[in-house]
Amino acid sequence: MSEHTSARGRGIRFEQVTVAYDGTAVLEDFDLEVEAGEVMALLGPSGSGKTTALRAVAGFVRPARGRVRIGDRDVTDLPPHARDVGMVVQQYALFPHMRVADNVAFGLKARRTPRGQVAERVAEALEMVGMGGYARRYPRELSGGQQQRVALARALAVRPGVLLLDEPLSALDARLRSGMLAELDRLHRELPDVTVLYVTHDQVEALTLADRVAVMDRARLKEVGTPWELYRAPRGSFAASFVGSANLLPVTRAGEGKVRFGDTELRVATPGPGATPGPGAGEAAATLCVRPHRIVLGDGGANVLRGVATAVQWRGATHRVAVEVAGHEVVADVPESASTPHVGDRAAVSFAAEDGVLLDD
Amino acid sequence: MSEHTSARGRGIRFEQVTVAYDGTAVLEDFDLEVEAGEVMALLGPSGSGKTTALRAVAGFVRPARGRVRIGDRDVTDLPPHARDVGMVVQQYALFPHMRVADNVAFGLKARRTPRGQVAERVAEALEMVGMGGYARRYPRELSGGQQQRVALARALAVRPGVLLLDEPLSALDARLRSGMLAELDRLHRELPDVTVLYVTHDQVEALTLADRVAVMDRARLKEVGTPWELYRAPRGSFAASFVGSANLLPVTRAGEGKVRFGDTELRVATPGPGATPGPGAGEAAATLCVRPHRIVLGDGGANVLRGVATAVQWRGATHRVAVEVAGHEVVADVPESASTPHVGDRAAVSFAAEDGVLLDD
Amino acid sequence: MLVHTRKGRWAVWAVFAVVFVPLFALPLLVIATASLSTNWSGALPSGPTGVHYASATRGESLAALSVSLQTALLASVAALAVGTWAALSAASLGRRGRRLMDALFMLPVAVPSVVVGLAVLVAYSRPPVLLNGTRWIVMLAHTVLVTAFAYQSVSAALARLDPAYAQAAASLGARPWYVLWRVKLPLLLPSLTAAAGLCFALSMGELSATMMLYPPDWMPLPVQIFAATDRGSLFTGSALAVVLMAATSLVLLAVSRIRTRASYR
Amino acid sequence: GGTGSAAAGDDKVVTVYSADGLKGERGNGWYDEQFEAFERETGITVKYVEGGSGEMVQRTEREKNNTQADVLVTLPPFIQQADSKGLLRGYAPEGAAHIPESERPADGHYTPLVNNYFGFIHNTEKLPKPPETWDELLSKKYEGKLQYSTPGVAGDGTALLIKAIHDFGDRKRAMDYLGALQKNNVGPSSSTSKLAPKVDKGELLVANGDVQMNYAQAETMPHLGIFFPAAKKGAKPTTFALPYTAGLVKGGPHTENGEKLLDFLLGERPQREVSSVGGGFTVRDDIEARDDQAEELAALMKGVEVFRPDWEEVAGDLDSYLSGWKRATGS
Amino acid sequence: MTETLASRRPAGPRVRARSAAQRPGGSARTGRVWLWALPPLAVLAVSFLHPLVLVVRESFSGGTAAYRQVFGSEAFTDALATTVALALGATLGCVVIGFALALVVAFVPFPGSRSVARFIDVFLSFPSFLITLALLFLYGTVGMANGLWTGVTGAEEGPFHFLTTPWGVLLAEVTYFTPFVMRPLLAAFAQLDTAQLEVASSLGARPARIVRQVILPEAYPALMAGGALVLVLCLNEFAIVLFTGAKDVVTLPMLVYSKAILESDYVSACVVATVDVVLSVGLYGLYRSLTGRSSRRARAHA
Ligand SMILES: Nc1ncnc2c1ncn2[C@@H]1O[C@H](COP(=O)(O)OP(=O)(O)OP(=O)(O)O)[C@@H](O)[C@H]1O
Ligand SMILES: Nc1ncnc2c1ncn2[C@@H]1O[C@H](COP(=O)(O)OP(=O)(O)OP(=O)(O)O)[C@@H](O)[C@H]1O
Ligand SMILES: [Mg+2]
Ligand SMILES: [Mg+2]
Repeated sequence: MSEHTSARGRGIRFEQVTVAYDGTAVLEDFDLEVEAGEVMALLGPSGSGKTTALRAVAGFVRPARGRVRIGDRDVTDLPPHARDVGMVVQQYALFPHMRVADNVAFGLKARRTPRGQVAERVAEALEMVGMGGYARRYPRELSGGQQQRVALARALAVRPGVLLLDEPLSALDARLRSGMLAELDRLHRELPDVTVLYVTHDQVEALTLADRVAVMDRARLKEVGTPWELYRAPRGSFAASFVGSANLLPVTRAGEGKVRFGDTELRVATPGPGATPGPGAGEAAATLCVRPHRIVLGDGGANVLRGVATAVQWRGATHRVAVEVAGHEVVADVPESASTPHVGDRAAVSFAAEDGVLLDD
Repeated sequence: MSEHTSARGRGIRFEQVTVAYDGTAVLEDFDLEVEAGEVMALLGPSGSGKTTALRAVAGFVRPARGRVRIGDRDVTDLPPHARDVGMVVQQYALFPHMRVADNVAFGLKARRTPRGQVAERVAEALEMVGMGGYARRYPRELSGGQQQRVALARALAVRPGVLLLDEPLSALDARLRSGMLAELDRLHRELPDVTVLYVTHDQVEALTLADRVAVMDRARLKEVGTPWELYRAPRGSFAASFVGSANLLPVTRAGEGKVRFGDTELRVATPGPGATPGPGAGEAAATLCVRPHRIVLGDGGANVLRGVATAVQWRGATHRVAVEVAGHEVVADVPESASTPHVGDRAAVSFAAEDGVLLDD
Repeated sequence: MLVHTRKGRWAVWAVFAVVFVPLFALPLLVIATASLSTNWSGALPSGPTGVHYASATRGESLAALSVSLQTALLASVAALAVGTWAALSAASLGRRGRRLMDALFMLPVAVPSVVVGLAVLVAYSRPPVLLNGTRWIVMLAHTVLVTAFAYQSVSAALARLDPAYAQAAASLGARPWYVLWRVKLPLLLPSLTAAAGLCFALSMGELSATMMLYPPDWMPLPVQIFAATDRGSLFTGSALAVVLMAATSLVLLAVSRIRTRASYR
Repeated sequence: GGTGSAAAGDDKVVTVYSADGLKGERGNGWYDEQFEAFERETGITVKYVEGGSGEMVQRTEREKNNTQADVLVTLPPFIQQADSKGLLRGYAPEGAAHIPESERPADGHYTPLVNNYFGFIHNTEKLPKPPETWDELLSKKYEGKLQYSTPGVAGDGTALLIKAIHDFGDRKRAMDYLGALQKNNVGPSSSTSKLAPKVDKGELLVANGDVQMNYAQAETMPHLGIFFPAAKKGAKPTTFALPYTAGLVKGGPHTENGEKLLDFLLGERPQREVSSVGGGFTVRDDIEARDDQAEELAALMKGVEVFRPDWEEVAGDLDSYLSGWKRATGS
Repeated sequence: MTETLASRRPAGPRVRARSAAQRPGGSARTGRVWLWALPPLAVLAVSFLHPLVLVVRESFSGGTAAYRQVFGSEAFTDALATTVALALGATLGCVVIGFALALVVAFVPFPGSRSVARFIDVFLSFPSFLITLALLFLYGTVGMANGLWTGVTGAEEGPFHFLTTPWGVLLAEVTYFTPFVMRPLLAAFAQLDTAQLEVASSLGARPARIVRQVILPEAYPALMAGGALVLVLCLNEFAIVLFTGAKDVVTLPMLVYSKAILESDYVSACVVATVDVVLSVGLYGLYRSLTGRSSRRARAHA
């Protein structure tokens, strides 16, 4: 892996991009900067506009307003083939009449890669996604996951400066997926200049692979930050609940470092990055975010909530215990080995002061 | 939800089913019984034949050998429409010329559901997948996840006796997915006679929804059991590593309840359900399976392994710590809150005797 | 969506015009102009006039037009039905069976239409089936002549049809005919309408076989156009041709209005 | 004609198969007028089919097992051909007595209806003076500017052969001449009528035609002139009659009505209108038309020798004529 | 316009898995399938095959003498060669031009491009002899084109003299038959998965490559079917040839016509017709097997 000169250091910038279908905006005033060489994960509910954002970068859809830049070029009016992006689309869109190898070679040939190199790079890309043995198959002769891997190989083979991945691993099993994640990671280390915009609905994928995560909701960007920031100190309840699971408790502020949840007074260490303790802050309503795995059974923590266990679900490595407290369900993920209450039992859960994050909304 | 008489109590039985494409078997001597009203999850690597198994039940592919039964009928030679199955295929296959509502109504109309009921059942099914507002759209006007939900609604609307779901939630984000899982679960409680064969690559899906899990590998059935069995007491290393993550340590047996890993002697409580302590068992090679989340940092457990930390990865709720012990990487998932060693530090990990499972192979 | 730059698009359109205008637009324009001229002796026509249209919309011509429309309508519907049926059943045959069907349904266009006309006339001028002298023989011949086109279009489209749709439908409990009616045919609709239009237009313009067959009370318009031009009344013939084409385009327009959502574009 | 509506009462109809030319495309031709008058007079509707002169014979023959036509009208030699195939039956219409006997066959199987003559046309603008003899047509100035309809394909092409053979005296000389003419000839033309517009436009200088048709065409084609080349310098220009000839079809469904129609068409009034309405010449020798058209037509034919080919022989020898012509011209 | 077109998303996944096993060779099943093919076959047999058989029988009514005579004649062999050459040329022209025009209409649409496509369809209803006539007015020696030329340059004669050569026939046939290619092509284009075009383009493929490697293979069956039709139609086109009137353009159907109608030699006409049918079917078969091979390469198993 040596040459990929065209790719050097080109970030992506959305400037007030609005995309509309039949008058309804499915991407609205979208502002986002992905820095050169960065891996940005795009998270958001189904239909929130993630694919649309990618399509705007690839040039498949023209924004009604706003500009898209790649590096220092304004590409808004550029045709897709001049943008030097590689994309894996959600439905793969493999060329049905070409064998796997030809599918992967397509982009290379389109870019006039010397003939000698094509075969080698095709083999390399297929090997990377574990599809080396399927080069002579037609797409319709592959399973869903195999097709997806070919689509990924096809985009990787051209080593574009910008890689747009729309749920590229959604059809793969956990093991293969983590293998592929490792491959992508390795690739990114080898080609640190490649900028990656990555749509996923898998938390672990987003958290482990991405440098930063952008959370979208209903055509708009909600929050951007490093995985750590979003996970530990989200600003809004949407991002909080979308990145990882979260208990969002409606509380009222009760003075510096204190909130009230039902009858219980809770201590919180961080007032939340953007919390504005304005004049009426003393009694203002707020939301407290506590991650389920930060909640332990029993009353050992700083903040103790008491209620009735309403559900216990075994999830492999953990049990998820739901406890109803003051009319709200508080969920705790406890290690599988911990002993869990029975449904209907009275139960206490607790969490440390620094694990409660006060949100803006 | 009242009538679904045709559906009463019909299980699925694969009897030595072999399916071959161009001479290579992609499903081989497949023997599996899904009981009436049971939810069976099909797990397996990409290309292992899961979709093919479903297609054999639906009647899209004819086995070269073997029989498929639904209830007490041999359906091997029956056309798809006579089988009373509902299927969500991996690629959705929504009818592009029909609006969402018509797509969902298709099966109902095909089965001559009284006109009055159709609209109601369509609305109900769409509501269930959260697509109530999209009834008048065409499939191409939907996002990937929305399309998938319509496909699911289409299959659910007919309330077939047998439901075949091929990765029905793969395009959905975690939150929506767990909502849909809950819906599926509720549906199954309401229609307890529906037999479900469910392909997924999501562990949590498999473990929480399924009554039993079948693990496939390379066209063959590897292991069947309840999620708990497969998770806690897998027989083979394939199933062990496929259902949940697993440390598979090569060990030699060192007498009753003891094995040797490198220089260390480890205690194991269960000899593994099928372990045959035969004559040479005293020195035989075996594999020990330990789940990462059952391993704790430090030397507090019964079995202590010492080595050097090689990687620490933050995964949201947990840290994954890899420690190299006797040339093997041992992975531990420790709570996020635990303090983790630095890479390169010496580290000890330990696990309880009952958390080590000796495998057959 | 293929050419993204404005300049490129204009270039493509220019090339399109260069091919399109002399090859298609001008000939039609000439006919249209001729239909409005009194004579055309030099490079350009002279004497704009509407008298040719007056005679072209006379009772007899209108009757001929209506004959043509009825014939074409019936022939294209029949051809579409037979051709589609044949193509559908051919698709479920093996490779060799399909080849055979292809060849058989191709035959009518492989026979010079003069011969088709004569052969049909010979075959149906003798008992037990006496069709000569009736309008049915014209419709029969037209159907024979255009069925091949319906068959071809539909079977080409079938080859591209994704089997996943039919499978999904079947798994929802739809019987084969229901799948056919609600899934396959709608998905084929773009091709079906294309085929119907093709058949209709062809039948509207058919002359060689019709000449041999048409009964006195069933004279299609092309025969009349031929009769007019054959005696040198080029301009009246042109006017009749314009009427013929106008009627055809109207029908084609209507057919193309059969919107189908099966097309992605 | 083509009506598109259901046929009138079954026994009050007569079906005519005819070579094209006598029906006006604006409903003002000779047939149009006469058929209307006939229906007024007898209450019998005429159902009419037209086509090429050979085609109509072919069609009548193909329908032999379920004959539709009552009257067949076509040109020689096709009417003779039809007769020799046994498609016609004898009938002497009322007016037939006034037709010169030489124009009628002994068995009375057919009768001429409307007379017409073979002729040539030239572009009066670019070639104000038509060539007088056949030989002039060999001149270089006609290269690519001359065309005649193909013998064997178009009836008029065959007629040209007949005139050439007559003028040159024997077949060989005629064929040699046509062989020499080939270098000026543009090529075959299936239909004579297509040649007139070409001549009018100046695309061609000279082509063949027939008097009745060209006369009618001259209305819209101002540069059209009719002429008859002579055998050699000084000789009289020649032509011959190509009459529309009618016969009763054997086994026709309404033969009686057919007889009535023939009687009517050979009647005095219709025959008088042949020139004024049809642009042709009456076949009856007892009628002299006096309208403008008739005078103009008569002026055209003035000084032209009209010969009479032996149609029986032509019909029999047509094949050898054609192969001779093909050999001579390399077509 | 382009935006909205580009933005439509394909709804259809393209699962093309189809197994050999899906069409089991069980004889009962095959029988049933043939049963379904029966009605259209019966219609064809009654309406067409039966008359055709009569023609073939007629051609043998005098034994093979008529055949020997026809094959012996130079006119026939010349006509044969001309027919084949013209048909091949016109087919090539129609396929190339039809494909190019359809591409523009479907993928580089301009306001009114749909109506242009429909406009071309109108040629189907054109009695084909009128095209020859129109071309005469346009490109005849004193037609518009030459008239303009001489008017502008003052030259004696214009440059266009091809009308009475085979090229004139070719031009007329291309004009007349191109819609036969365009119609099925436009239908096929309409169903092309847009996502494939998008992906190809983002992989760096320029329009030419996309056309060649993505669109063409997908539209190939339709294109080839259209081509096959045109080939056979050209082999049997008669009116255009008849009305062009060129020295060296005599084709088999014309021979049939003149034999049957004018020479009243029905037996020879049937012989030529039979030969023509055999030729058409043969060429068609050859064409299909040539194009079929590459189409199978393009879309194996489809
Ligand atoms: N039409 C075909 N021709 C040849 N091989 C095929 C065909 N369809 C599937 N296969 C092969 O059969 C195997 C099993 O395919 P299947 O679709 O059942 O896998 P799967 O378990 O569903 O995988 P995934 O999780 O990737 O969807 C794969 O290796 C695939 O390549
Ligand atoms: N062609 C179209 N016409 C109308 N609406 C459309 C069209 N394509 C997409 N949409 C709508 O735009 C919104 C955003 O779509 P998009 O594909 O970007 O979502 P997404 O975030 O990728 O969702 P998913 O995770 O489900 O793939 C959706 O609500 C969808 O219904
Ligand atoms: Mg999406
Ligand atoms: Mg699958």
